[in-house]
Amino acid sequence: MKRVYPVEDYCMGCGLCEVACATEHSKSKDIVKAYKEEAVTPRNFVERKEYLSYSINCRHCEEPSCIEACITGAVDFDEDGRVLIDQARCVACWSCIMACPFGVIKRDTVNNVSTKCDQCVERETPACVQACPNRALIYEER
Amino acid sequence: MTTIDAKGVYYKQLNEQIKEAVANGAKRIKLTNVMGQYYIADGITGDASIEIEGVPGQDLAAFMNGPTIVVKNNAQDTIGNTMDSGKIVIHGLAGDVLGYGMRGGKMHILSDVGYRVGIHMKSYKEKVPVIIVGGNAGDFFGEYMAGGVLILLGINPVREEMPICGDYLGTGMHGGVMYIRGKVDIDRCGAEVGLDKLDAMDKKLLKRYLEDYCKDFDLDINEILKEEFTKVYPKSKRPYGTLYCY
Amino acid sequence: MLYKSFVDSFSDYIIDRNEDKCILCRICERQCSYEAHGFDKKNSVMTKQDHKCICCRRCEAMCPTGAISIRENPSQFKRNSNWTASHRKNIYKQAETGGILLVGMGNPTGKQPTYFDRMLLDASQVTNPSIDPLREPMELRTYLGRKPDRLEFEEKDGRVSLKTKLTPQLKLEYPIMFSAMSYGAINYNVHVGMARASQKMGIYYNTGEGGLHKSLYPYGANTIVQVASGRFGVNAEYLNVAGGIEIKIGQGAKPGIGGHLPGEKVNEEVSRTRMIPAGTDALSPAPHHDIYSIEDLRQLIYALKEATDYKNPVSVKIAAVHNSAAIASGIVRAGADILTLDGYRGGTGAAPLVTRNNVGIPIELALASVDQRLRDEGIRNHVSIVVGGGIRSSADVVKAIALGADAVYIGTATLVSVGCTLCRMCFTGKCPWGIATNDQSLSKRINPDIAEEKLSNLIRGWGLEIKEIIGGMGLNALESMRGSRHRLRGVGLSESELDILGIAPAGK
Amino acid sequence: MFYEKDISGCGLSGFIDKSKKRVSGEEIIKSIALQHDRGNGLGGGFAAYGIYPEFKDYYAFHIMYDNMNALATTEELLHKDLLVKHYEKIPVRRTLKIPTHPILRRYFVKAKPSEEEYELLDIESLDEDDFIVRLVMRINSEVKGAFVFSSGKNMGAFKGVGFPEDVADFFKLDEYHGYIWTAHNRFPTNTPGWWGGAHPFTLLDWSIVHNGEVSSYGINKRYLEMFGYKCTLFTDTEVVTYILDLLIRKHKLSKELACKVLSSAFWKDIDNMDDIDQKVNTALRMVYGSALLNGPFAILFAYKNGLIGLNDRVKLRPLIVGYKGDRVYMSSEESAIRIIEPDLDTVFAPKAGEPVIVEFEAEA
Repeated sequence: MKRVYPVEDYCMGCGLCEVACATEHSKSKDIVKAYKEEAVTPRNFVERKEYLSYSINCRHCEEPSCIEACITGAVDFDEDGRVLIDQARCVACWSCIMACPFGVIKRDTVNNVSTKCDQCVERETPACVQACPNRALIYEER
Repeated sequence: MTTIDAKGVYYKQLNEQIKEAVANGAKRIKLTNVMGQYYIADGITGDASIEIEGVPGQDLAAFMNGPTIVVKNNAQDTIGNTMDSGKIVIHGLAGDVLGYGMRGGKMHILSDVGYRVGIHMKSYKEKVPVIIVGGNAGDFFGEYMAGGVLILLGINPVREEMPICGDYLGTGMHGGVMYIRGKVDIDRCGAEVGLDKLDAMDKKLLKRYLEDYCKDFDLDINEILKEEFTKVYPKSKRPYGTLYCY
Repeated sequence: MLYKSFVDSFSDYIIDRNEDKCILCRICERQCSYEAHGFDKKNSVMTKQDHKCICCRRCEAMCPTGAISIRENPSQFKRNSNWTASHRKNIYKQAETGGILLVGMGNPTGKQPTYFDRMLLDASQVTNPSIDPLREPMELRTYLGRKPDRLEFEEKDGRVSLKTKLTPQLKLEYPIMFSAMSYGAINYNVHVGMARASQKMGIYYNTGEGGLHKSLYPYGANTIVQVASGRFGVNAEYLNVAGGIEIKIGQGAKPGIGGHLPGEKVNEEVSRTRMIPAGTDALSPAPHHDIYSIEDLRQLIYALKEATDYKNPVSVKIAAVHNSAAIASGIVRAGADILTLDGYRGGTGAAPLVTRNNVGIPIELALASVDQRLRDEGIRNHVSIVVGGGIRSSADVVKAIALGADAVYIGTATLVSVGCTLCRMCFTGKCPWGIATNDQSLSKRINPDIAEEKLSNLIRGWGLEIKEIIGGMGLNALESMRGSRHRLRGVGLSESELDILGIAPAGK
Repeated sequence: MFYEKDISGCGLSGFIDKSKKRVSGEEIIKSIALQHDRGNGLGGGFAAYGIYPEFKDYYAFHIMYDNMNALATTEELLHKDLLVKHYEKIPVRRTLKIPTHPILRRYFVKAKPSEEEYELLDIESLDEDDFIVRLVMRINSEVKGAFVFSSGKNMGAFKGVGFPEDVADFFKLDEYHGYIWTAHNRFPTNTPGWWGGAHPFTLLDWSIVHNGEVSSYGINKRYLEMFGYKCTLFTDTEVVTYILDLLIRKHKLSKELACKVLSSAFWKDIDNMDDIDQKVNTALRMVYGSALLNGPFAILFAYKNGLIGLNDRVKLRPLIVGYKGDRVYMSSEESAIRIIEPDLDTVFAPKAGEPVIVEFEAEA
């Protein structure tokens, strides 16, 4: 399965991946509106410490703790092996957030549900990968 | 011992013969009747030792990496140019611009050296080039020095009346250290250097370098150490840091 | 003036941020290595300090909503054509510091003519046909190195073979090389990009005087290693791993002076490669201290040949100065295989402004006079001429070749292709585009994979254009263009300039 | 004075008799006349070899003069430097087709360098041929109104403004007999006809007739100037002549290798050659790249021992070769051969850059 991998050596910590993610998952798909009117939450985030930085998001694990932890069955694999959250079934118990060893599941405070990377199911290349100006995110099978 | 007679041989052929001997595994090579041939032992890597009878020409041991060279007589200019490692021992005096850009190895000279010796010597980690001059040195000794050790003894000068070192000592020096036997006149030094007494560590180092030197020339180290040395050091790693504005 | 120097009180640029578009993502703030952008957490607004802006336009490029534009400060000193604003500001700076004005890159003033722009190329019509480079063979291969005046052959077993023993040559598939920019002045990632692109395109890049990082030894066959007065990173291995060696005497941007790589740029890796301790200034003296005369140059040329068993051609690089022609003749006779001329408009990481703007001559004139002088002396074959310092496009390449160059070096164009916007602050080590910096967080901005692609594309693109141009003149091999001044015409040049360039005025 | 250059299109023809049987000029006239439409009446010329058996050891100078002044100056030079065995007007036939013509003379000479010149030649290791070449260069570049048509032994160039058949008639070429003949019909496009500008171009016994235009003229010229050649005529044919002189006479390259310089192999082909050929061809391009003739050309190159036909490396101009017994014909068009020899043994068109070299069977 293809996953998004960060390349620490060339991540310059700009955060364009976050902007791209937030916009992609907004209703308007417009950057300014998404940020100013929708209060979106990016599903990936850039870790920065001194000169180190990299963008992380859901690893779409083969044996995900989040699926095991979810009390309503809202978190599950899709047919391609992606781990997705069905937000309609999410009851905001935050079990998945606590279970995730990578800390990549976030609270969507506006809608009060868990949210995380869905690999932009409808796109050929996830938005974050396409947005990275320095090829520091790679979407590939390993 | 492989002996190569250099009489009437042009440097190109002579050096080819030397390189061939080294390639064939010769560990001790003797060059006889050397008369000013350039580039002897340039770029040679390994642990061969080369003994030279006669006066070798310019750029002796340039880019050399490992071998030991013993010159039985005087030598000319630009010895040990950008030399990497190895050892050069000269039983006489030598000319200008010795050890330019030298980055490792040792050069021991029994008597005087000319102008601009030890220019831009540099050291990196375990590689510390050392030049020890038994006689006097000309101007610009250690100019632009970026690392390594220069030791000037003044004990075997050809002309007793000349000062031990010339003018502009250590101009632009920004690394390494010099030990000079006796007093140094700060007015003859570059603006970038400071003078000091040797501390315990300096003395230890100096003794170690001199022991090796004395062995090469059969000299008495105690005699040499009788006189106080002056330490010449760079005041800054960045002598020209405030030179610019933008 | 509050907390600012006098000169900083007059901002050169103004950062315009459109608040309607700003989404407070703070990318501009993170990308600005000069801290011109900031964020006021309490009030949740972006802030800016115009006087810190160097107009690199990194923030503008990175802003996802296009909210930022950088513009020149319209506020002007009282107009004075003689005492320009820059004259006044330079004096303010020097009055405050007592230092030498330092600048990066080539001269931006444009006060001297760019002769390339005043020369036009020929094309074939009817009597000799132009050649379609897309369908027909079109050859750019170039060999750099000393050539004999004539060849001798021998016949053995009914076959003719070459008897003359040729000296080593550099084989180029395009007449373009990446010029000397040292590791240290620019960072490792850019060097990796140049090394890989050179190998891929069959050309060479020049290490500059900062040594060669060990990890780049595998690209040695496409590398020209430089030996400059500082002798940084020079040893037998370095010399032997390379395809060619260049003795740097001078540089077009700063003829006659040495170089100082500031200690800030000397990090661990740079220090290892240059073989000097980290944090020290890397000082290159103005002269090579083993070259005070032409015979000394000969001595160094042959020392390098001896150290490499005569298998590498040796180039000597000089800045284009008033009597380049005579100097060039001496260099050729001293045994150089390649002569590199670097012109007045050449770039640099750092040079005193007074030198950059006032010393040297344009490359076109130097090239023309050197090529002619060597021809007059009958020794043009003995050397290849490579020119740099102001090559901006494939047209410049063709014009340089028509004037007599064998190949060109591109430096500024190389950097521009990987993102440089010519903000000319290379010497601060804070290059926002991640090029002229060794800062770990900034140099990451160059991904060598992308750099390699861009550099290769540039060479390929220029190569295609060169083929179009020479094909249009009915030539299918670059050697027929080389020195063919007959295919150049001058526009708006004086008779003496035309005479030096050896070209006719357009229309004649 | 810059690189003004004459531009022209043309037709050419030539043949050699390998047994050195001398043939009347009538045949070559017929052949070139058939290609009348390839020219425009502004230039025609011929080179003939074996026409002066009685003076075969003397350099035959064909010289044209614009005025008596040029003649006097030149003759003074000639008498000073040369032993003039015999000289005369070049015989001409008055014809309406050639209304005006320059003063035409021929001289049969040997070199007679002064003592000073002898010393100079000796210092530079030059021989009699070099002395003659220098003299020709000097006359052409220094004496205003004088121009040397040809200067080889037992050969001569006859050329002028007009159609070639008319020029032939004017020079009475039907009365000459030679074993190599070449002819040229010229179509200059931008210069007024000038007698000196017609083909063939010659130096010593090299003569060239050339169809096409050399696009690399600029660098060819500058390259030759490095070796002391003075290109004064602004024509590409002149540079071809000098390049061949340089390569074959001075640098001692074989005719085959010289042709490989003029019309070099492509790098992609060189890359696929075996080691020996790769070295040869790479070196030729590296060292003699400035002598590559780039652009369209077909040339016939005659010299004392033979005739060579060659065209450019992508074959932009036509060239046909026909064999019949001892005769080898080369021409722009097959018909121009057929008109004088309808019954050829073989006919073929050489490939791009493939030289056809025909030399006399037994060297005398």
